[in-house]
Amino acid sequence: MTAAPHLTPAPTGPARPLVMEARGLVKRYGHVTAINGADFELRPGEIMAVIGDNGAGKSSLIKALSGAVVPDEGQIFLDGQPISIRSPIEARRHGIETVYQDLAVAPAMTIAENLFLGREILKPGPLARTFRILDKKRMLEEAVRYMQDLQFAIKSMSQPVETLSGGQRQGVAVARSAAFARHVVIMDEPTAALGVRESNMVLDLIRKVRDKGLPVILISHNMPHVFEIADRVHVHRMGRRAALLDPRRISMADTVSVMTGAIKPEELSADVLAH
Amino acid sequence: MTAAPHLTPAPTGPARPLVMEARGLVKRYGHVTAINGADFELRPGEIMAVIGDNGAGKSSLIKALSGAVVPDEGQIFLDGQPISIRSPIEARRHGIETVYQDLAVAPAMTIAENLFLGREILKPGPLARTFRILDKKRMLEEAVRYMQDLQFAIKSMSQPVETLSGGQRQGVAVARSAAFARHVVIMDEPTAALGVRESNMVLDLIRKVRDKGLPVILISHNMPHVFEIADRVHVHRMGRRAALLDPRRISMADTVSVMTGAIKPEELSADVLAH
Amino acid sequence: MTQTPTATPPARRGPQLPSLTTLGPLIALLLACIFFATQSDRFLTSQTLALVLKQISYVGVLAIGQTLVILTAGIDLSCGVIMALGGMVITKLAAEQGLPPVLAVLAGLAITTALGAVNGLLISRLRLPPFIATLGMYGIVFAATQIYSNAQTVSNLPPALNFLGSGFALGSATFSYGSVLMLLLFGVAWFFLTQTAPGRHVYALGNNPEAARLTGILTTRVLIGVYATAGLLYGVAALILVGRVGAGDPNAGQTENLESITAAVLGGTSLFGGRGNVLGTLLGAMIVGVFRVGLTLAGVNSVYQVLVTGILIILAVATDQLSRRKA
Amino acid sequence: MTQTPTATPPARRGPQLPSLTTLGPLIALLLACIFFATQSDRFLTSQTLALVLKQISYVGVLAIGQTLVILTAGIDLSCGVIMALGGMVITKLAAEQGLPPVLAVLAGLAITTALGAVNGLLISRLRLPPFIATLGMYGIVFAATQIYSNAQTVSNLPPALNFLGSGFALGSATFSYGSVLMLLLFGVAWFFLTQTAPGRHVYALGNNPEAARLTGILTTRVLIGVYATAGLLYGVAALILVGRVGAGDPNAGQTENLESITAAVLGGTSLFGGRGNVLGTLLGAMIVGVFRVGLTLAGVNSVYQVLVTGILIILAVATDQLSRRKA
Amino acid sequence: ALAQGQPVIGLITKTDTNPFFVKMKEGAQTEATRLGAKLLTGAGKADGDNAGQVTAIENMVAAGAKTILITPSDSKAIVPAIAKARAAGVMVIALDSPTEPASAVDGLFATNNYQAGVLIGQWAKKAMGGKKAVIATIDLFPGQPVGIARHNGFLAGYGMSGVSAGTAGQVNAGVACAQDSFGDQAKGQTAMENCLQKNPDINLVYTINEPAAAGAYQALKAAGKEKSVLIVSVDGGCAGVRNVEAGVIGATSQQYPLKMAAMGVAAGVNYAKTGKKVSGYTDTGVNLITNKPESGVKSQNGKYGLANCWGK
Ligand SMILES: Nc1ncnc2c1ncn2[C@@H]1O[C@H](COP(=O)(O)OP(=O)(O)OP(=O)(O)O)[C@@H](O)[C@H]1O
Ligand SMILES: Nc1ncnc2c1ncn2[C@@H]1O[C@H](COP(=O)(O)OP(=O)(O)OP(=O)(O)O)[C@@H](O)[C@H]1O
Ligand SMILES: [Mg+2]
Ligand SMILES: [Mg+2]
Repeated sequence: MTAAPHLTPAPTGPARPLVMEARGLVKRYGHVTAINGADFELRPGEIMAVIGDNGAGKSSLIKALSGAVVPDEGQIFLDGQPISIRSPIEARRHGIETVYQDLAVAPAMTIAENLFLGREILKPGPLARTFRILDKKRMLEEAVRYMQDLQFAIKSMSQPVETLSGGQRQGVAVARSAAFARHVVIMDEPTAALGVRESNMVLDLIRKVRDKGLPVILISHNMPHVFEIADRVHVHRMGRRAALLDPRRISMADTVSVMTGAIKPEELSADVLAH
Repeated sequence: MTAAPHLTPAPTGPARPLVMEARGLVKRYGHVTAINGADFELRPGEIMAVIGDNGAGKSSLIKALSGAVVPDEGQIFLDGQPISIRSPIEARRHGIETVYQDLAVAPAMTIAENLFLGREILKPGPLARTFRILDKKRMLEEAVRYMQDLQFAIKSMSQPVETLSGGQRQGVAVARSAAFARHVVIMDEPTAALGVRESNMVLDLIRKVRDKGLPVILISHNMPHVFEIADRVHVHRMGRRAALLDPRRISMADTVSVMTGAIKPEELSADVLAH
Repeated sequence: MTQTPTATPPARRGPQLPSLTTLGPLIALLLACIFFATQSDRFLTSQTLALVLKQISYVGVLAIGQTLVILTAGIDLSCGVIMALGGMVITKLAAEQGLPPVLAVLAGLAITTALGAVNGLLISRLRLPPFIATLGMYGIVFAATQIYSNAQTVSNLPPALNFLGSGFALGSATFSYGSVLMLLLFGVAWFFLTQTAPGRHVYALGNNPEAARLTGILTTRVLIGVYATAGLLYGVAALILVGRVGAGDPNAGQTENLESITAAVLGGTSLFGGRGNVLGTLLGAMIVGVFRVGLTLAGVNSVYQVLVTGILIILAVATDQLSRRKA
Repeated sequence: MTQTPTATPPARRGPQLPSLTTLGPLIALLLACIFFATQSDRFLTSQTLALVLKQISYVGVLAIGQTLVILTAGIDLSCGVIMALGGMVITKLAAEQGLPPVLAVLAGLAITTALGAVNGLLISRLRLPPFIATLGMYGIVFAATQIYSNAQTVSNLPPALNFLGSGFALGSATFSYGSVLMLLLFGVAWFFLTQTAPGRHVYALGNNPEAARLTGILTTRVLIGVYATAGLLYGVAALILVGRVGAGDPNAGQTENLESITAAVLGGTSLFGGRGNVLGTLLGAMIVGVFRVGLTLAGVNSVYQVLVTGILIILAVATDQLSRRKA
Repeated sequence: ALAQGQPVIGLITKTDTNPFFVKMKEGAQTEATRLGAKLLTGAGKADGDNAGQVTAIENMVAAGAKTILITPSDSKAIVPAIAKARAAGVMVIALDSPTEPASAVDGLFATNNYQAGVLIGQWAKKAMGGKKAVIATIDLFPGQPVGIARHNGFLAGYGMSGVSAGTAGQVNAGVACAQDSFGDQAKGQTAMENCLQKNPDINLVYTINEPAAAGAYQALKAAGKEKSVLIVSVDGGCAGVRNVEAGVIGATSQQYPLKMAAMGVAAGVNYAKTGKKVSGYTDTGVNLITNKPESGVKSQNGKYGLANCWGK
């Protein structure tokens, strides 16, 4: 087991309070137990990568954290307070924004509309506020700005999302979450369908979000991305957390071995574990 | 421009006939021109990677090659013969199997049913053939075999596909195409949602298909995968082929530069081009 | 560093395994039966069962066709009037033109099948929304029936045409051959939909038409086949209706489109296609039939029957939904 | 190494940009007008326009509500009978209980809105399929109307209630205030659906309910709001109907559910939700109205009117589809 | 296309489907052809569709009809629309059933549905002799005025107390089982089956029309009770009268749609030629048709019925 030299002090220490924590989450679907007593933690300003085999339960875990699914058991804490997130709206009230793996876009609606779905920009003035009249012009302008930040070459923001390519569609979902988060950003495989350049832009975006002080949960199967950007790595296996690793101290190969079960977490030397 | 040393003779030479060729394909959607005079060629037994930015028109190109979309202009040749593939059924009759980026699965149907959709295993006997009675038992067994080959840990093949994780769903689509191809296999980002282990299994699968003598068209954003497996690399840019590269002679960084337009194809030295 | 975890009460929401789709309607049917049994001591008898089966026989057969159509994400508003036209063709040819009953029946079935196929063509080739295509067809076939029959009922049928209206005694109840035929057709439809390749293609087409097309299913052919088969079934329903009524009735079938859709949806078939079960449709048709007989036996006044049926339909499906959430 | 490429003929198939959704219905409407103008020289007059607008006024308003509902991937079978009950409440209170017309109208609107909200509750909270919830409601409200009115028409209305039936002359034609109100409501609905946040949420909900939920749209609230607003519109339709007929009619509204759905679907709204346009619904309603007036002016016998209307509906939408494929 | 100068007469029936109205249209067409008039026809979509009839009136006025014949679906609700048509100089004649008030139209050529019910009620009372009647009524559809008039007329004729021509709503007191049939044979059969299951002792069946009667008979036959149960009906269509002859129906009240229509068309042509309108009520009559006459109830036999029946 090779450990990378300890280059910098860990940016987060055990003394700092956790932004988000989950304990003993369980979610069953009929016979399938998608989350099987999972724990999770997230420190302020960190990028926490969640990795694991297909079907390990990563998406289920973050769905529980973002209110998309209500766990059968377990408890979630936000800033140390126990909370129950029983719907996506509640998660949004807490400032949690999520990119879902299946994107959650309305295909017949335009890119601009999808970007601002549920948080439309309204025209100024009391009348416009009362009737919630859209400021379509500003929404279009902002949409152009967001998508240009990610360097997507999309002709028109008033194109329906269903006419976009797979990667462009993912770009829309990513731009949306980054634009509106106030507390935590959760991204479920945000670069899966993206090209090399676009992926790099999204990684940059994630760094920028972190630099604003918001912690990011990043699910990814792309190990180079994970090792490039993550502060800590949560390895998910069979519905629960198998290990919490420090990517600066463990090699990619070992990480994959833990993920696939070739190395048991107990066999790891303590210094590659994150704390 | 660094070129990798020429290790082995190119497995395919210009003398061998092309399995598939396309010339001057055009497909317009309203103002958007998704395919803009694209050429394409595929030699027997080769793995041809197609790479390009998001929205470059890769998926549109392979949709035209697989009959999912009928191009507005241009001509397609199969084994040197001009053909017109006006529907997916015709493509299938020609032995072309495709994994589409958006997977094309029926979510409410089971994994086994999706694997065999359109080519169900029927019970033996003339009566069963006439009424096309399904051999559900055999279909289940075969499904288990296919999915185990890919090392997916899926409990039951009679689970509806909508209950699968994103990666598991992609696994179903990949297994389907590999199992039934007789002439050409086309895969549009088959590993996008897959984990490390599962991706490797799919790459193995692609090699096995190639070793059976079938050529494979692989669209991927994952450069390491492309460089690991491809015989030639078709770089797609703005709706057409920008260059045809030899991955054994060109570096990954240069390839990405060509893809993003940082290097013009004309600027490339002739020896990194594939022929 | 962390608080003591307190367990949240188990909450059951979000997507569930769509298992046991016929369980809900079954529970609703049983509850309805129990309810009516307390309202009338004449309810829990084999006669009631025979009566319900007899009364739903032709709507039941229509509902089989309707279920096939709905599974493809379609809808058929023309089913009832196609049945009516089929009935008129059969009875007029047999009773007025003096054709042998078998030939008259074949002619009737041929016409209803052809009309179904036209629906299928309009929907698959011209890509009309099924609602519009079959609504247009409703008007055309309805008017054609009136014109063809001059709005006159045909009676004095040859005895052969009454066969499906007759039946056999089982205990104290007489089960009609028409209801037996209906049950048989439900069995065949179930077998077709679950055990054969074309049956699964119907589901795939309704579940994800684009995926069905891309996997090489001949979607046009499946659609035309489904609508033509539905047309054939409407012809059989016409035959059952003729046998039951003993006459050719040009005014039949005007409300049966809604009734057959109701049976399918009550039975758990989704109007968005690709999800459902033809046995659920049988249960759905039986629920409506049981309501009708039960409310009459309970002596409920006709306006109040409409009222109570409305309430019961809502309750039945609400039970279904709640039982699913528990499952 | 390669053959000379021969160009394939341009083929236009596969998914297209869903633009100009109202163009198709518009073309169909124009074609119908041209056709009828050749059939009767009385057709192309402002009177005909006034007549068509007057005749579609209440169904048009129902169809606005129906369009809202269909955009959420729902369907409302109870719209017509809710309108009938609203009309009875208004006329009975005003003409028999002697309430001031304004109060009677408010009471009627309150009841129809409440019934709409109940639909919304059943669909969003109990998760009943809209077809079932509103079918049950149909029975309940229909029976309630009969019981409440004792099946008696209310006439001798206070003049204020006839206001929407009266109108103003413009050239040689008299346009009713009811049709002006309808046009106004179409405008408001268009503004709501395209220019306000809640309007876009209606589309999002119908287009991808799960995405709407995940982006934090209060789907339950939107659904209840849509059905309640639809209920309010049914109340307004009742008011227009009362003004037009000059009486409270307990048997009104029994076929208007199909008519309002037809207007929406003819106008290009998808029954699967999330796609459509309320101005298309206006065109759809006008197409039906033009057929009816035009066929009468052309002297077509009533049974043949049904036949021809069926054919024309199919032709209208087929034109629409073909024009889209060309586009 | 309409020829110039030809009198245009509109006929609006309740529906297109009821054979009664289909015959009425035929009668009108024959007379119109004979007198050289142009006949426009229209109908509601279903029984009770008042709005559809209002629309038809407007369209016929727009099409230039100078006389409109209408069988009102709703006797009161149609009145304002008729008033508008009359204000535009159109003569409006009600056929089959009156408007309320009767003065809303220029004239009425009609039969009395309540009276038709009374006749079969009286006859049934006599025909039952001293036997205690257990009555099932196979009705039209909730809230239909014709259905209510015939039903209540039957009960009044049978001697039920508290029922009169002015009674609002359908009276079900003293009825063992009341079911709706929509005037449809299949639904009539279903209704009768359910009534028999509810009360097997039913021995007198009133039906809204003869198709419903045929359906009821079918159900009774299946139960082996066709001999012991008496069916009475209303309409007097040829099929119905033949069923009277065959003993399926005990008695039926015959009405005369052809006559009404022909009289209406003639009046319309006359109005177009002379400008003279009709006025008042012309009863086109009701006759009880039975082959088992009872004393004290005036009736005609099946031969008369067949000679005067409508349909075929
Ligand atoms: N709605 C559901 N019904 C039934 N089973 C489900 C449902 N959702 C998820 N599962 C099951 O739960 C398990 C975990 O799924 P999940 O989507 O969380 O995996 P994942 O780690 O995100 O995988 P991937 O990397 O492929 O996205 C899978 O086996 C899946 O089949
Ligand atoms: N049905 C359609 N209607 C309109 N535009 C379309 C349609 N399909 C594709 N396009 C446009 O064509 C372009 C190419 O799309 P395509 O899906 O081929 O890209 P791609 O190279 O596969 O991208 P990705 O890597 O993101 O999958 C995009 O700009 C897209 O918006
Ligand atoms: Mg996942
Ligand atoms: Mg693509």
